[in-house]
Amino acid sequence: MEIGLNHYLVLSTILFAIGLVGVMRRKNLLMLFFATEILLNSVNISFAAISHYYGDLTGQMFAFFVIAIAASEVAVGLGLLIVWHKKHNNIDLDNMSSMRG
Amino acid sequence: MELFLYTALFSPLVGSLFAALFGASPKTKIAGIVPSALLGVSLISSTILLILVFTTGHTLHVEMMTWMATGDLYIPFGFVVDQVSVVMMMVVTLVSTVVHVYAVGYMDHDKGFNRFFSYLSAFVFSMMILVMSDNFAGLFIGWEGVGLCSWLLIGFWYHKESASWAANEAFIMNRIADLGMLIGIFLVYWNTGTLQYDGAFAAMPSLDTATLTWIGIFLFIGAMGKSAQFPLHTWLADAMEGPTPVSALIHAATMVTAGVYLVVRSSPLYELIPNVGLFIASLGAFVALFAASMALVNRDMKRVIAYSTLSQLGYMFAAAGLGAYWVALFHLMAHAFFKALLFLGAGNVMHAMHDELDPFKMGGLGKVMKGTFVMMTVASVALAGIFPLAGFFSKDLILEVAFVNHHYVIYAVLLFTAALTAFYSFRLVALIFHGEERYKLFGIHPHEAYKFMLVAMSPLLLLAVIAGAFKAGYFDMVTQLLPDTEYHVHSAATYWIMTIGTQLLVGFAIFYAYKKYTRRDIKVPDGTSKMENSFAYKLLINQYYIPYFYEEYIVKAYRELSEIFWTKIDQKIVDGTVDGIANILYKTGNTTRVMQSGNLSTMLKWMVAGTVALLSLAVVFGLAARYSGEIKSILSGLGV
Amino acid sequence: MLSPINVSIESLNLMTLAPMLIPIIGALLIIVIDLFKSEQDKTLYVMLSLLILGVDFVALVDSAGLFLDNGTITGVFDMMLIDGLAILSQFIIVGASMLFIPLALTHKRFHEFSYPEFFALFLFMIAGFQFMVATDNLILIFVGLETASLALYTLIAMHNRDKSFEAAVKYFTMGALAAGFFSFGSMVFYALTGSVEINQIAAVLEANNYADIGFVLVGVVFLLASFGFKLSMVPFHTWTPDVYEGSSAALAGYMSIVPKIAAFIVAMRLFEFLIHSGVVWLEVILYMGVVMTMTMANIWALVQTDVKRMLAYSSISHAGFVMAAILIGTTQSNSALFLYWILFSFTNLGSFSMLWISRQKNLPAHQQSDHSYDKFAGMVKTSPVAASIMALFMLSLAGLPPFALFWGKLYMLSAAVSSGYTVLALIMALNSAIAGYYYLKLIVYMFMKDPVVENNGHVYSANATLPLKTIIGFAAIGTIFAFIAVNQLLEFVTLFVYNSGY
Amino acid sequence: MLDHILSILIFFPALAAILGFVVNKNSIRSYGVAVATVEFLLALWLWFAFDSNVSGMQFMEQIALVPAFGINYIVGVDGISLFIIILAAFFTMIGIASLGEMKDIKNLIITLLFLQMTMVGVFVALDAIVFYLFWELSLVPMLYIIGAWGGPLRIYASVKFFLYTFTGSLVMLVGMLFMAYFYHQATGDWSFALLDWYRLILPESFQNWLFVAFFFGFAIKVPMFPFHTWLPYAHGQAPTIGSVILAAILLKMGTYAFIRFSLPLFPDASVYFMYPIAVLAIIMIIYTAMVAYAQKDIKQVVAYSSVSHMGVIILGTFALNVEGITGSIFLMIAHGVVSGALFFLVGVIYDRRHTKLMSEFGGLASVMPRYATIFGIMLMASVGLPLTINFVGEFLSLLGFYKQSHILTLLAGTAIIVGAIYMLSAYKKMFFGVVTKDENRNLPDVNKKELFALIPLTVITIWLGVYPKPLLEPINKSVEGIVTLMHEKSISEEAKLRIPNINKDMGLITKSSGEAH
Amino acid sequence: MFEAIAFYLFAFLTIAMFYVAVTTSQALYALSALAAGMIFISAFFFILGADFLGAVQIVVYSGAVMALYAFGMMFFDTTREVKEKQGNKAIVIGLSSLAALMVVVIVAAPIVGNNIEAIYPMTEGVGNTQEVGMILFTKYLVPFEVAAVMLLVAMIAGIVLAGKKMDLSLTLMNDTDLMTMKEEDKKVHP
Repeated sequence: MEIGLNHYLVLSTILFAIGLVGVMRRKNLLMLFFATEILLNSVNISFAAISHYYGDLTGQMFAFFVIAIAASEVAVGLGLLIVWHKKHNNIDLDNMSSMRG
Repeated sequence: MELFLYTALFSPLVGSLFAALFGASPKTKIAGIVPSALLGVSLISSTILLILVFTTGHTLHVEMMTWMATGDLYIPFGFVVDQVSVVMMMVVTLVSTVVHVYAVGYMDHDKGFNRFFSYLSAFVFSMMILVMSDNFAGLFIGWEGVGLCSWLLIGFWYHKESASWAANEAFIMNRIADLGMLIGIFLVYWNTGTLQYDGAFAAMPSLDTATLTWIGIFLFIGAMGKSAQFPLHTWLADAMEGPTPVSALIHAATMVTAGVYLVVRSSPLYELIPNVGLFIASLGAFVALFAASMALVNRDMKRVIAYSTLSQLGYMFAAAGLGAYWVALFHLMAHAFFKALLFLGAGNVMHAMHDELDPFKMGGLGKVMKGTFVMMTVASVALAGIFPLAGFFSKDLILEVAFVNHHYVIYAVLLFTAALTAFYSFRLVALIFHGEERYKLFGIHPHEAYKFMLVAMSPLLLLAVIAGAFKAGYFDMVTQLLPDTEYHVHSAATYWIMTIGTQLLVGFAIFYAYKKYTRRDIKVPDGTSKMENSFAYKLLINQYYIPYFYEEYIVKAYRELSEIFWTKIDQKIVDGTVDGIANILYKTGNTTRVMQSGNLSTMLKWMVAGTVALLSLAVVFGLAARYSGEIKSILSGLGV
Repeated sequence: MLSPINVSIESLNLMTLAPMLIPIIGALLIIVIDLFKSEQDKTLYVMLSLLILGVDFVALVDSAGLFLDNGTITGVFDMMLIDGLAILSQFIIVGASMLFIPLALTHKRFHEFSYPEFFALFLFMIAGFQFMVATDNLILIFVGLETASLALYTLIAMHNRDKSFEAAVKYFTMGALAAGFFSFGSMVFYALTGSVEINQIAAVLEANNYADIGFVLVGVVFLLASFGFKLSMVPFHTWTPDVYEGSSAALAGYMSIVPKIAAFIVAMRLFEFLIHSGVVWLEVILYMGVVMTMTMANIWALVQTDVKRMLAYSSISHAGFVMAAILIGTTQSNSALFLYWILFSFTNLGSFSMLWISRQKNLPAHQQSDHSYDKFAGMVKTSPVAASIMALFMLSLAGLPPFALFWGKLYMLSAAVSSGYTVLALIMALNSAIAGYYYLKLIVYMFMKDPVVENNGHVYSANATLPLKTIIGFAAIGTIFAFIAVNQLLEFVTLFVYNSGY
Repeated sequence: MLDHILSILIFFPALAAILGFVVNKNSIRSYGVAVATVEFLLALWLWFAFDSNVSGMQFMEQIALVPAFGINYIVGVDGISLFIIILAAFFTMIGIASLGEMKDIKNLIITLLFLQMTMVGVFVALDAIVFYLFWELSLVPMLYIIGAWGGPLRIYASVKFFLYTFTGSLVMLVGMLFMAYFYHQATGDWSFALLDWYRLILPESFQNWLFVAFFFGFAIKVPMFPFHTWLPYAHGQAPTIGSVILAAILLKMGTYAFIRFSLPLFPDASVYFMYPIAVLAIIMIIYTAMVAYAQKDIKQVVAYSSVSHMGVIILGTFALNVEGITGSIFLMIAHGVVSGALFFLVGVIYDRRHTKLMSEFGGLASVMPRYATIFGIMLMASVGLPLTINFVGEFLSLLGFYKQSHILTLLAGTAIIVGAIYMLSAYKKMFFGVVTKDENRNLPDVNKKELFALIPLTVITIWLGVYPKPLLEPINKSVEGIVTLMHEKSISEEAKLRIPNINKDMGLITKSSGEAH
Repeated sequence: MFEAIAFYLFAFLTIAMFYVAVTTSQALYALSALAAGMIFISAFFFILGADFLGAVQIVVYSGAVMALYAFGMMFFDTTREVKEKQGNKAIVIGLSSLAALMVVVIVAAPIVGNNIEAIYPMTEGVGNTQEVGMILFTKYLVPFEVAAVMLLVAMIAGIVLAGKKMDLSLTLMNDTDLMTMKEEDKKVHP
């Protein structure tokens, strides 16, 4: 049973879907950010796999930059959470709906 | 000669404007005298023109200026003085001069004295335009102008609800007819290419009969309105709300005869379509009888005379319809004199009786108002057609016309109507001037009118008596323009039998009326007598329920329909749709804005949902693309 | 063994990097200044930023000259792609930034402007956007986009009040999800074509004759979702009103212009070749998206009670309107996009600046939000000139001739009509009519209602300073006399778009 | 100066309005009157210099605006537009002069001057976009006038007025762009110039669609049934001056545009849609007249009467022959004068009593005889009495349309009946009868300022009713040009038949080189 | 065969870990699961021969990112159980599985156009890190530098947001407070 590109793509998709579940059901912002990390990571698997099967390095490059981006997002995201937490002492997004309509 | 033409035409206008200057100021005699004098000038000019036309046979045709010119349409302000119009001019100026002078006295105590003369002279001006115009559009100007003045004068005492109502009724009803006239004019223009009488009539023989018939019908519809023919007759009786001189001038002598004038003027057209002529004649005969029947029982002096006017208009139409245009015009002229006289006399009575109109409340007035009594009696005799007064020559001629043309039904109807005419005329005279002095019961002290009013009426009296004498000269003159058919009963015996028979019939009717209404036991009817409860009486006193029908089924329906149009259709449906669209948009916004709950989780869900929606569309499309061959075969298998 | 790669400096075309490097250097300069001497007044940084952007602008003019002479320039291992779209959009980005940065010179003191980091981040953000538009490599697009976005989130939060934090967090979180979508979409295209460069993707797909259409569509869906987020297309728009409301009016105005033009350029590069290759699905989806975005945003804007929020929805609607250009995909429509956006930036600059100068620090009791309609009731009585100018901007936004936006609308509608999108043109026209209502609502409040609370009009210029007024005057003149410049603009834009092959 | 007279006519009031901001509040009225008078004199000068023997455009000016897209500032005047321009200048003048005491009068006068710019602009524009520009721009001052000085529902009314018209004209804009696109297809150049478009012969199906697109814009402006419901609100709520200008000039934009755009551009479509439009016009005439009869507010009566009269104008326009079109143009002017005067008159009584409900009046004829007289004259003009200005237009319009359809003209002719019904009953309610309300007993009659507006209108009403030639002649000349153009351009058999061949070489038509494919 | 076993094993493990990460209510569990998942992903990278990527993954995620999150968790005091109000679960699950299903349906099919030529082919016998380095500093030099800028931005952002600068809001202070604050500042820093 040869593991082909499609296997990786399917895996990647499943992980992506799990990430989506997390994004949608999490109310705790910190844990919501976990889910966004899952999204990005799941795509990385595919990039690496495609790169491998095509014998092309571009995919790895992409994955590399995705990792960099994910790291930066964490920094900014945490910064925002800290500011919010300082003022409100919680990081639940349900408390965050002063603007609506 | 043009000078006389313009003088005749414009001096009433000058008079009107002169009086209008004093419109808002308190009553000044001069506002009455100057217009009257100017009308005198107009009368003199007309007379000069008449003499000119009569003696030389020349006609006068001037074009003052262009009115409208566009495309192929060219309408000037053109005036023509020919044998027909000069007769009308004479009638108009003469009667109006008399009425003006009379009104100086009659309106003496009225606040709106100045205004009155302004309107009255304006009317004469419009009437002069109507009769003198050389084209249909000019005729229409006068046509509408007299309508306007009639509106102003009927509603002269505008504080009276009934007067302003009657004014509006008259105007609107005339407008209905005017639409017909307008359509007739359009037809004339598009078929003959011109609205000038001479050009249009010259082109008509080459048109097909159907077109001509339509033209004839539409023009006659116009005439029906102005001359108050059935079914547009109701306004005339109501128009009696106006001051009596107005009734005399407008609603007896001149304006209402405009319809007859139109038919006479359009004789070249109606010559070509005898079927329409027959219809006109039949309608005329019907109206003659119809109106006379309503006059029999009416208890309003002025209305009785109005119905009699209506009846006489029927006679004129009967004559015109049968092709006897000169006869119609002759009766028009004669009728103008004696009917105006009758009305003015009635005005005197009204004054004497402090605006009381019910003849049953009068009686015996002959003793205190000798002059008026004489004049009204003469006028009634003339109306009844007793030899040798004017009515005999004109009205009996119409009977002859009907007889000679073998329209025996029309003849019979007209003959019967003649009897009725005599009866109701003398019913009136008897009730007013003879018998018990019932007015005393109401504490009224009647008095004779001003002398000069009686003097002013005297020309009419004279003409009512002698107008028949002009017949020969008149005939010679107008037949240069109108068909000169002579109407003689072939055998002399028949002629004498007819004439004398008619005279006897009329005489009997007069006698019967006198006998019935000079009795001592005449009471003011109180609705209890047997006659008053009979069906026929009720039918007649209610004018065959026609006004009731109009009010109930047309006026009310129109009002209610208008209300429905406004509140239901315009506001609810038309505007409601517009506002509805706006409201739907706004409500959609209000209901869907909950999508923007402000909750981050919801927002994320929306984003994912959007993506999934796009994905599902993509999958459907992708699958369809991939399996397009299979799908096609399945679909074809299903017979799609 | 890997052989060393020999490249000549000339072949790298390092000049292509100049416009992006200038703001980066400027940002570093600001940080360095702060390092050595802190507590400087904001005017220093504003002017410095303005100067740097000015230099950047000149560099762009230079690139434009090169482009006109030589056609599309690629550089640095074909990573940079300087074509007409890149130049035009950079003109808009830098130009709009120059117009917006003086808005920091407010009368009142606001948190963000007291820190030089704000200006540094601002310049970094501009560089990020510039990278994003000046390449067709998805990696660089992604990195540039994230650089700009991360800076932008921070700029929003730096306003330092609850609503701005909330706005930043919302924007950030959704942005993170969109980033996930972007990478997934890119991955799909990479899987299909083995390339992450748009022109090569196009070439390979063309060669395959779109054999894996389903696969392509999955990629399109994810990229569409990601750019739909940036361009705030319904239903990815939900962040827009909240973020605009949470940020300062100045920044909100900025956000309605600059990030969107960057996203438009990428969308144009990405989607137009697909549409031209006959991917009907995309056409249908874009059609629906355009119509939904215009209509729904308009409908929601109708029911707003806050002017800034209304303007947020209105800019969603405008973005939808302009999105039609990508759907139509002709030279005329792409030119119309630029023309529209240039004119739109003037008008929106003006309207948001008007809100900005009326910004109070503390809300009076009768006022629900910073810029509620009630605040502007009866404005004409106390500040007629300001009211007239505000009305002018509203009329321009509504597309009333001869004000700026009318010409953009005109040309855009014409583009739609000329390409057979008649129904779309009608829908666009009718949407303009719906939009008329909420713009009018503000005019009605200003001109026809009585003030809720009697005031002396100070509230409408509470935050005004001379530079702000100058900017507004500039915007107003630009809005009124746009018709003089339209011809030159149109010719200029068409030249660049046409020469880029779009 | 004559070379640029049209631009001066357009921009002089606008410039004056801007300078007006500087003028002191107490002197603004004199300033406004002075400016409007100068404008009116300029308009008269234009008339004086106008050559009635030329059917085409005169005093043309052209400035490139967006040449890359074929948009140019082109203005010109012919017999069709000349008198509406004069009328606009005239009404602005007497409108400002007769203004009563109002709040914020400075703003009002400045707004009126801006409005004047847009009004003149619409009627002289010969480029579709410039036309559209002024067309849309005219909404703004009117919006402000209604919204700021109007009655209790003023905001609803003004917004409705604005949005309704705006919506329609956007559809029209799409049509214009289509037209330009066709021109582009045919010739390779972009052009929005009307005279260029005149040379284009379009296939019938395109004509029909474009006609419909333009129709939306124009019909809402006219306003035609069923798009008329903004009008009663706008009139009902607007201040007197607003109603006057709206009725006298702004509504004419729609009918003018029909003649300027729809007929010559789409002759076949005009023939194709003649019957449906005529039916709409007849509904307008009868239905709105009946609605007018049901009104309780005198201003609403006049407002609905406007719609009714506009129906006759539309009918005349779609007579497609010289008589009808000339009549409809004349009726535009006539209706402008008469309905303008009627709105003035309603304003007079409103100023005194602050109510417009007819039930509040009654017997005014004895209290205010001069007022009643002028009202009476205008009433008679409104019902189309001969020798008043309205009759000439109505007569010619109906006469013209009679050529096309007998039955429909007969139905439309009921205008003269239904018009009389609502007008007379309104007059009766207000002026006849006895004075029942105490407030009415001592109402002052019209004052000098009001007479300044009313006397000239009365004079015009009668003068042009008796002697319409000075207007009819130039109008006729230009209309002949248009009808000739239409006849030559039309392609369908029916259109050739319906549109008469005047067969006069107008020297206007140069057979087009670019026919649309 | 080895590859298959490894793939399925790690696939199962990653899915399980990430599942735990998004479903558990214990923040600590979630964090640990996430970290574990990240490490398992790096295993794929190694399987696929992307050694450099694998190393970066472990360093950046399991090292930097996790440390940052752990710090954050402590700061937010979310070590205890996190209570989350759950809305409609069906929507969440439904949307996600639908999305997964759709993509899988298409992705599972083989890619038709398999004639793809590598643009930057891997060189036999050269270490992955070297290859990556080669490309990173030629073709991807610009993105690399931009990424550096991005990290700088993130750093500045983190410092600004989390630091003391945001403690006092100048936006919310009224003018008098601002004046007094200035005075005090002058006193502190004369």
